[in-house]
Amino acid sequence: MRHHRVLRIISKLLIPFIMLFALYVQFHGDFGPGGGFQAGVIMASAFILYGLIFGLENARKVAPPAVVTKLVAAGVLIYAGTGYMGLFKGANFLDYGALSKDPVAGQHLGIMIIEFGVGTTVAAAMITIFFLFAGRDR
Amino acid sequence: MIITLIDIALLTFMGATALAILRLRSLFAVVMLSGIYSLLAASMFVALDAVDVAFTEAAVGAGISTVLMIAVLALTGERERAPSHTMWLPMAVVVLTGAALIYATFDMPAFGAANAPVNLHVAPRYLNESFAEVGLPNVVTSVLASYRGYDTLGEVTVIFTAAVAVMLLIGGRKGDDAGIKNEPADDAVDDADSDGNGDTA
Amino acid sequence: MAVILDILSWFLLIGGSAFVIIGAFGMWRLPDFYSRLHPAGLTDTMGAGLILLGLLLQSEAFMVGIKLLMIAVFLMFTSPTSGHATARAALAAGLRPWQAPEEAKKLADENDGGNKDGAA
Amino acid sequence: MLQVILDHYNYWIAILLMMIGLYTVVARGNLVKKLVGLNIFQTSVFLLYITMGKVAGGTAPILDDRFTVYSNPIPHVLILTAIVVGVATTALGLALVVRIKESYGTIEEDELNLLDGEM
Repeated sequence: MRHHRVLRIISKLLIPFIMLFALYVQFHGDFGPGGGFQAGVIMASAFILYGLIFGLENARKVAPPAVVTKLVAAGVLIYAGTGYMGLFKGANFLDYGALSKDPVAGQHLGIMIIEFGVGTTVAAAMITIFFLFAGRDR
Repeated sequence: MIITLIDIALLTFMGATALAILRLRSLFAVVMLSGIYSLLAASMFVALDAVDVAFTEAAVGAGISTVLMIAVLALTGERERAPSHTMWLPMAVVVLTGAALIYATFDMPAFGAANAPVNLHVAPRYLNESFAEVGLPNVVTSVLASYRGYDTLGEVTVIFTAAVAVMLLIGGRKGDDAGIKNEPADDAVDDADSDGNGDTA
Repeated sequence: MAVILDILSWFLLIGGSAFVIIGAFGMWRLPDFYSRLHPAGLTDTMGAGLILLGLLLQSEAFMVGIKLLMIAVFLMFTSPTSGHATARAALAAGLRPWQAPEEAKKLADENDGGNKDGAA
Repeated sequence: MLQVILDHYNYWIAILLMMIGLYTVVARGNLVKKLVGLNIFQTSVFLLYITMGKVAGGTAPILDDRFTVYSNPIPHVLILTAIVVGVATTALGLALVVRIKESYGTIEEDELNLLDGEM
């Protein structure tokens, strides 16, 4: 694997920044372009890059398939759970205005949480799909 | 004027790339060109003011879907066989459909018209009042997550379902139709039984 | 001052575009994969670099300038790496570099001579 | 005449791309090629939607004091989610292709039809 040295070093350098960028896109999506869907895809691409350069076995150690598979469902649950929170607070399903005293602050909080749920599901789904395709034996 | 030129140039590139995808036989080249096609589409979306969409298209089309397609090519082979029979019927269907659609475009509002019906219904309300109601500058995010939260919940569920379906289809070992787990299914069952009776090894 | 900046940035933008166009011509005219990597690298480094520099001179907000600088740094890391990886992959796949016909003939003759002397 | 062309050029190219995608899906036998064609079709539909939402002289729908005219955000919302859903469904299609290859040994449509006839 000596001839992959350049790739390994550069990707080791870049992967943290890709993840940081994904988090920026995730949490800055309210003010600029971005949001859960884009952030999830970018986060997944960081893991996919790791898997391509360092091999699938190492990638499976970093992101254990058992955990990632559960995260796919967890994102949807976070989203739906936020909807039910509104229901418990006496408002409609997915009405985030009820999450806080101030409706606008509640909206902001609700959007933050559900975008996080979206990002989790998208990233975990893409990583799972990549693991399954790349791990399929010929 | 410059915007129009960029528009026309990008669209022409997209058309050329799509024709090349149709004509090429090497599937590897086809997949690479489809990545370029996605990148051109993303540039086009920027020119049309849809920055969020462009962002997604660039990350998904040029990144993830190209990687997935190449992973599949490694499993299924890289050459496409030449078509065995003439393609007059599909060509006729496609030409007729395209002609009908182009005829229909003459009733569409002009490109960029501010008074087109699409731009008059709910869009002004979102643009004028979403900042007071939701408090976010990015209208796309507030519509996506707040005004149309149900829609997005459905879309996330579709992604979840697709991931589960892919797991069910190719999550097991090759030739193992019953297994849906990643670990060897038969051995796992044996181990579970033997654990009850004491260690056999 | 603003005029000087404008002129400088236009100069850089046009220079960058010229490099991109030269790169495109190179991709079209050069004979084989390995030689085509050179114009591709030209487009990535000189073309994109000069255009980013020109845009940097045009940017008014501080944040925009920082973002453009970060894109430039990112490109400086990734584009040589991707070129390297592409060339490595081609070599691993068994693609031989192209040689001009007379060069190839001369080399083949030399190799034949070597083979006569050698064991095989 | 020129005005008519400029007003409708985006629509026409979107339809042309749609038809290229449709032709690839209908006329090509290789299943991976069919999926790429389906992706072209999908992207052209996205292009049609985004084209309809563009307002001349407008800017991206991110509110700022400096701008007054914005493009229509609703097509952006619809297409943004559709793209990610699209890649998820493409992955599902590719998974089916992989299973077909493993069961039949080929992904060419006419060979698959022959094999199905023999069974």
